[in-house]
Amino acid sequence: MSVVRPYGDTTGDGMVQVSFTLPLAHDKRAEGAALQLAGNMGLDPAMLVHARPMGEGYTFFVVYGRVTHLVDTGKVQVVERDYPLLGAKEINAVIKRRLRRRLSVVGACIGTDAHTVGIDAILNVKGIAGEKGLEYYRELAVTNMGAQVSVPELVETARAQKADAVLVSQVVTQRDAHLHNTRAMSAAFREALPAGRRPLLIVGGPRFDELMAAELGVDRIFGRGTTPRDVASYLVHALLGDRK
Amino acid sequence: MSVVRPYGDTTGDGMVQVSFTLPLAHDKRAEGAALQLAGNMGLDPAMLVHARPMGEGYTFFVVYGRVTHLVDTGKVQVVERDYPLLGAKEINAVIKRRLRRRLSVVGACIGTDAHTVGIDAILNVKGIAGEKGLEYYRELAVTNMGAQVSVPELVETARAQKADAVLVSQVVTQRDAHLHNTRAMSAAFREALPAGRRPLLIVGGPRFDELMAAELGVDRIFGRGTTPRDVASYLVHALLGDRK
Amino acid sequence: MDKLGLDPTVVARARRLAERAGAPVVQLARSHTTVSVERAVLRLAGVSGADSDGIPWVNRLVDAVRADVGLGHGVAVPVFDALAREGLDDVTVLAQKAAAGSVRFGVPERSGPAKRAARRATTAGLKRVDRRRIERERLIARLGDAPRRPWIYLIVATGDIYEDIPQAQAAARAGADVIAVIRSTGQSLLDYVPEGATREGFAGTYATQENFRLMRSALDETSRELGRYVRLTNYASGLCMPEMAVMAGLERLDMMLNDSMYGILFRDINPIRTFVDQRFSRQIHARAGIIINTGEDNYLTTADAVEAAHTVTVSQLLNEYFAHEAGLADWQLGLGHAFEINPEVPDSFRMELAHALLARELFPDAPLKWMPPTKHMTGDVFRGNLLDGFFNLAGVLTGQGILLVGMMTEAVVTPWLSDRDIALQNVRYVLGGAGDLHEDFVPAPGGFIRSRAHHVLGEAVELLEKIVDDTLLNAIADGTFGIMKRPADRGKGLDGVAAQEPGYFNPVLPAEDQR
Amino acid sequence: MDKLGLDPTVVARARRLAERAGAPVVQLARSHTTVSVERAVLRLAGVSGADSDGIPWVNRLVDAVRADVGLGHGVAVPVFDALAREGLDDVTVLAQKAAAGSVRFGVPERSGPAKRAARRATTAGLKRVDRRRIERERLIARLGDAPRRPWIYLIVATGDIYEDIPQAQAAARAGADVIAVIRSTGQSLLDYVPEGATREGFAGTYATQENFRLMRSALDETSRELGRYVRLTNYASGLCMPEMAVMAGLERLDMMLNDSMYGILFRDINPIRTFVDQRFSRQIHARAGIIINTGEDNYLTTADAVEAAHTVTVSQLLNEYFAHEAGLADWQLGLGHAFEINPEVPDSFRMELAHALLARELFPDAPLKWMPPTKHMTGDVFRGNLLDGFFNLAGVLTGQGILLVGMMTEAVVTPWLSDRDIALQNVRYVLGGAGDLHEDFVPAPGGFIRSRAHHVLGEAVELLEKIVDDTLLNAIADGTFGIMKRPADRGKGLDGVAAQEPGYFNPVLPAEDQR
Ligand code: B12
Ligand code: B12
Ligand SMILES: Cc1ncc(COP(=O)(O)O)c(C=O)c1O
Ligand SMILES: Cc1ncc(COP(=O)(O)O)c(C=O)c1O
Repeated sequence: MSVVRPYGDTTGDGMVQVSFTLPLAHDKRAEGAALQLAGNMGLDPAMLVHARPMGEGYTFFVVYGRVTHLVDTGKVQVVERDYPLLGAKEINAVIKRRLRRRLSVVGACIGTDAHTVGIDAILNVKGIAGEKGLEYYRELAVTNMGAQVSVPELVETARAQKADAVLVSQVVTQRDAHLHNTRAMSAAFREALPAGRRPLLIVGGPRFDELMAAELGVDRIFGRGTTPRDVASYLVHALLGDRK
Repeated sequence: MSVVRPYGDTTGDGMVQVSFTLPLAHDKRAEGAALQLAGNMGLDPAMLVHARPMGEGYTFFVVYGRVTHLVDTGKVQVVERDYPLLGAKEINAVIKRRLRRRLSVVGACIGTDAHTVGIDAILNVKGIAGEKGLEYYRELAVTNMGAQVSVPELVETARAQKADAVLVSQVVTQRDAHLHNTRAMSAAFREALPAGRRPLLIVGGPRFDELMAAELGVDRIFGRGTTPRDVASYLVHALLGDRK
Repeated sequence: MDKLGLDPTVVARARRLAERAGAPVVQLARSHTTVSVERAVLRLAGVSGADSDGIPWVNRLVDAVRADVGLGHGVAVPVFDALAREGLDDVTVLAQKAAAGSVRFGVPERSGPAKRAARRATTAGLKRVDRRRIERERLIARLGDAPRRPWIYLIVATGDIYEDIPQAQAAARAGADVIAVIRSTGQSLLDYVPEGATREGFAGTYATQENFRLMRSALDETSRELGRYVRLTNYASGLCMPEMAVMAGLERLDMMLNDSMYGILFRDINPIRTFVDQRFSRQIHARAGIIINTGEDNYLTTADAVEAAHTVTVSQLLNEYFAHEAGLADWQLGLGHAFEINPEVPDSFRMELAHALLARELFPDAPLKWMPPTKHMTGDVFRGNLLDGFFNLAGVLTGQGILLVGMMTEAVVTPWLSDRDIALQNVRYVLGGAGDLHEDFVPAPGGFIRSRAHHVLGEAVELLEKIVDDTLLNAIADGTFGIMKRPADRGKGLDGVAAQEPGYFNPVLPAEDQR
Repeated sequence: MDKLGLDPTVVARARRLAERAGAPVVQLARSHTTVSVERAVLRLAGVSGADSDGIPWVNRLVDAVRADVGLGHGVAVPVFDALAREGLDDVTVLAQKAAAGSVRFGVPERSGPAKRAARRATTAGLKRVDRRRIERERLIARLGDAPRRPWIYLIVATGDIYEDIPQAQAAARAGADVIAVIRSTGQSLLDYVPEGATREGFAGTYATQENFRLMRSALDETSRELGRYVRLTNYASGLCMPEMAVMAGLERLDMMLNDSMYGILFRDINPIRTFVDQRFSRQIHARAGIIINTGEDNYLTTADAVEAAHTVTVSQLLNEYFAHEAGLADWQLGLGHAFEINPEVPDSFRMELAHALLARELFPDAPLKWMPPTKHMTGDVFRGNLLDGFFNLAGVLTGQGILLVGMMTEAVVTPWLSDRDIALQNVRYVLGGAGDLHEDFVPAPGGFIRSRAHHVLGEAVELLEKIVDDTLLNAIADGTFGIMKRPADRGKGLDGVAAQEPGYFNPVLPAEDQR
């Protein structure tokens, strides 16, 4: 299928649910404003099914309705996995054969972000979703710097460890903290090392838009639900090419 | 304030929540499709925060993000109450003085709809939200025909009761049943009675768009949370004019 | 389970009162018949199909008989007498001829042969019902049953049987034990059953024999796939209640909504018509091994769930009496009640527990049908899902048998695919997370829950006393149930009722029900 | 309340073990000081404000003293000695001069006058703290207190104090009893306290004395409007823990997050630094009548809530010991725990009840802080609101003291205005609807809940035995708590620790704490 619409209970009905707050006291006019917004979002007809005043001057709305937009699956933009998903054995074998040394990976959660569960899930032996983390791979040399690592420290360690890849995690996104920190990080690497000697730059976290890699100056972005194998397979692909 | 945006936790942040199902199996492409739809709805950036496969070939999504649309409160379309809200005493007094007979009201829930709670809330003495229903007004003569009334029966009764106003309730809206039934009703009255002798036509129900009165051929639409006083005040205004 | 310490003599008294209140109505039912009862008989006798206007041949035939001799004798004798006279052996062909006006009906002096022929024909129909019942038992034995109580009961309501089917199958895969296909608005007031597969219902799908068949066979497939028997439910209600019961028996539906008063109160169907139809339909359900679901939950959508709590109890006792009288066993009584107290009322949840436990302890062997909040659901779908969670919890804590899954969009739309998924997740969380928490739920002696339950039972006994004095029909006329006032001489379908004449014959009824 | 039948000798043994495990750490704390302890002393002595780079004068002054004589004697004597020598009477002016390099510090032979002067100055500060405490008591007496337990605790986290204030007031109006202003990421690693009103935090607002003052005064206004005293909470954590405690005392905050290990485990702050800072901050909290909230809930975000349940119990016992040792009374111990079991785990809710009840019965006089689900919250906000409802119910059933309100958007964003409203509605429904349902909650003897609670307590005792043998510092280094490995010689802020020299003087500490 190439063009689809949202599905409530009948094919093609286009039904969606929306909620939001407007900074308006609750009255008919505020409800009209909510419907105007729903209309702008493409709901037609829009049913205002809930309005609740909160404090003075704010009202929360729930709106249901049919959106007029079509989804053209042919035009969907997505970062597809463009590399084969390999097993641990294969990955180790490829590195051993083609690199002839252990592949060095430096990981950190940068800035003031202290959420290590995500990066640990990728790096620590314990792993996630039943998959072991990168430390478990014999041919990967992993340095996990932990949380709240400053960009200069990271660059320094990457240099010291001769990192082939740098893995950075960012979980806090309020006021786009993750974007600022990632940009600062990639800029620092560009400044510190010439293009040929720069490690592969990878960021991850639950709220990134995977399409933004180029814009943020990194090689790849990993989002919600990433597993260590995804990352290991990508490393092999990006650093050593696909040929076995 | 004239132009506002949705409010998440900071003035002007424009944040909204959206959920919908797409008839696509869950994979990256489906997530991309969900983001495409969110984008079309004006979310930028859009964060896909939840995706859950349902059965084969359907996925449910929750998306948060900032909408780019502005709400211009100056351009809000709404049916404002354009008549004074009167007390029961006043209403009775006005009718008595100006009409010199009881004002006849016929109510019904038409079509196959059997939801009488709404129309009963307006008509029965018991009322709703602490307000007594129209039967309580000494100067109103109320005929409540109950549910599942056919349009010919309604027209017939309106004629017999010399109805000044006909009040119709419609609660079931699936496949636009309420719109079909309302159109059929107003057409029947247009056919049965000349313009001057036609009663005031009022419909009500929780899912009507109050702006559609003209389109549906009725004089007024009442939605969620209507109270008997709203209706009684409107009757006096529309049938007897505002002057006391 | 005795958590409330109810006084057994009070309970026994309540039951006796219900019997006394119900007995005159049973008398009424035994002495009348209706067009739909007679059509149901003809359906069992093998009449099927409809004319080109979609009017079923059973309707044409009953109308023809009625025009000639009235209904008071039952249609069986006139029909099988005519069949013999016309030298036909297919009753449907007779119906077609009758519709064309080429057959006359009468009551023969010697009715023996017609009676025997009628009994032969309807017995064949009843045998099919019996086979379906055995088939169900075998499938359950072979495939396995629902993995636990309460059964998880989900509705589909698209209006289109071909959208309903995949949604029902998806719901079953997602964990539903029972699927109910909601009926189109208005069907209950049709005095005939539509024919064939249908796609044009409003807020529900027409109940037709073909739709029953299609859905049952789709769910059989899914049952095999899942390794557990998925039950199917529809409605034996409205003007065609008896025929729905027959169709359900013939197509192996497993449960049917079937209340003694719902049609009266909420569809304005004539009380006498309803009670007559109800008794016959329950006799069929008894034979088919179908579980009935009663409709007390509905009262709490029009009346207040606290004030009217005892009317639910009274109605459950009446439904129980009528059901037993019609031959249903306790395991077939899905007595209804609901979580409809205004959530703003202090202690609302505790009061729900009291009411639910009262029903549980009054009817220990009945698979109670526990209905979710609807009246106090609003467009606030987040709050809605929360209320549904507490409803589920109350169900688990009080051992309800059939859990009708609530939808967060209750106040908005008939359920969406995703609503059902969210609702099932909710149920799974509560059932899985709370597990056997009922073991730790011990209403404090003299505490709020026990006192409330005792109080409601006391009010129920009082009300039953009044009903015994004043008659059930008057109580209904006065708005006792759901504040709906329904006098016995009003309402739809009264013209389809006829007093039985001496010699009334119905080949489907047991001997003691023949005049 | 004895619902679990815990063995009092096992409970007593657990307490004794915690004391033995904690004692060496208290010894460590009593024999060291830190830059922040000393800065806290100077804050009490009246040093305020910051230089043009925003570095507080207390930092400049402590750094200057340290450069000249080290920290081992405490800063009080060198500072007040210099003050007298320079003929100044404003310590802030001294700090400014010191920063300009124009003052030298030393430890005089005769320290008596300096000690007396220091004590005079800090006593003035402590008196202000005392007055704030009395003020709080009076306001509560006059305006009224939170209407019930648990207290409803809500966070604001916009990053901008001027957005926080209206949101906090709205939350209070909507029913919050306690408002917490979450801190910006990163603040805990700053070795100074920012100054003034701030608008640029990330995922939280900077904790500054001015922000404290602004928020407290806004909530005082709202308290008057509402006729009940609304409490304010912030964080005595991070590298400036002691100073935060002082600022909280001076600005009449009512509760402070203050854990003995949180900074070590989740901010990688050096263990010694943390334990020294912690003891001092608790001594101040004790005096200020502030309730502390500990951080055991956090362990369950990195470790599994079932496997690591006993580490929560162990940490609660340690926090209790440290708190008592520092002078806090039981009513000031908001010991932390959380509803973090994977909801997919069978009987998860029943297990939550077991854990919550264990804490309740182990610490009957402490106002336990009950934290909502976070780890297993997902972007499915509908499910999220449901989980929060069951969390609220567990709180009500087990008598928790401080209910931290969960948000359906936990996995998505810091709370929106509407999230808070939806969450409060949820709390109101559960508290109002379930009422005194705890009366009917009686864990079955020998049943799941009791067994689980006994089991966790047993594991806690075993773990405490191991810690006593191996030392608490080693246990922390080994990842015992929250699977975070934190060796005693690593982590941030170690360079701010100094061993006390003989004659160490701190005018704020009680006599027995002076060398
Ligand atoms: C656990 C947790 C904590 C723990 C962290 C413990 C630790 N050592 O990590 C504690 C309790 C300490 C904590 C504290 C705070 N937290 Co917190 N926390 C969470 C929580 C509950 C779960 C996060 C988590 O562990 N997820 C599980 C992991 C496995 O998922 P993940 O991180 O997405 O990682 C996966 C992918 O994203 C990807 N990935 C992630 N990183 C990387 C990197 C690479 C290279 C690759 C390839 C892949 C990858 O792979 C991982 C595996 O699939 C979330 C809420 C939630 N349910 O999401 C809030 C949350 C993240 N916290 C939040 C906040 C605000 C804070 C605080 C800042 C609050 C405060 N002001 O005090 C503090 C301070 C922390 C700081 N300085 O950063 C907010 C962030 C809001 C936002 N969007 O900006 C959240 C969303 C809660 C909320 N709604 O307010 N938190
Ligand atoms: C109570 C109820 C019933 C009761 C009705 C009892 C009765 N005698 O009325 C019973 C149990 C019988 C029932 C049955 C059904 N119901 Co029903 N029912 C509801 C319920 C729970 C509440 C409706 C209600 O009473 N609201 C309270 C009143 C006071 O509000 P109101 O109607 O909006 O009225 C106010 C205003 O709208 C306005 N107003 C309304 N009418 C008028 C008229 C005038 C002239 C004016 C001025 C104002 C006015 O003023 C009123 C007071 O403020 C809703 C769900 C919900 N929570 O909303 C579903 C709901 C309305 N039912 C629904 C359905 C589908 C059915 C059935 C068709 C299901 C089936 N297939 O069997 C049946 C059949 C009924 C039929 N033939 O119509 C759907 C409709 C879906 C849709 N949008 O199309 C709903 C939304 C539930 C759902 N999500 O599926 N139902
Ligand atoms: C007991 C009972 N019967 C029947 C119905 C269905 O109504 P109808 O007969 O109009 O299809 C319901 C609806 O919920 C019900 O509760
Ligand atoms: C006990 C405790 N202390 C402190 C904090 C806050 O961290 P920070 O010190 O980084 O502001 C938390 C966060 O939830 C906590 O639970």
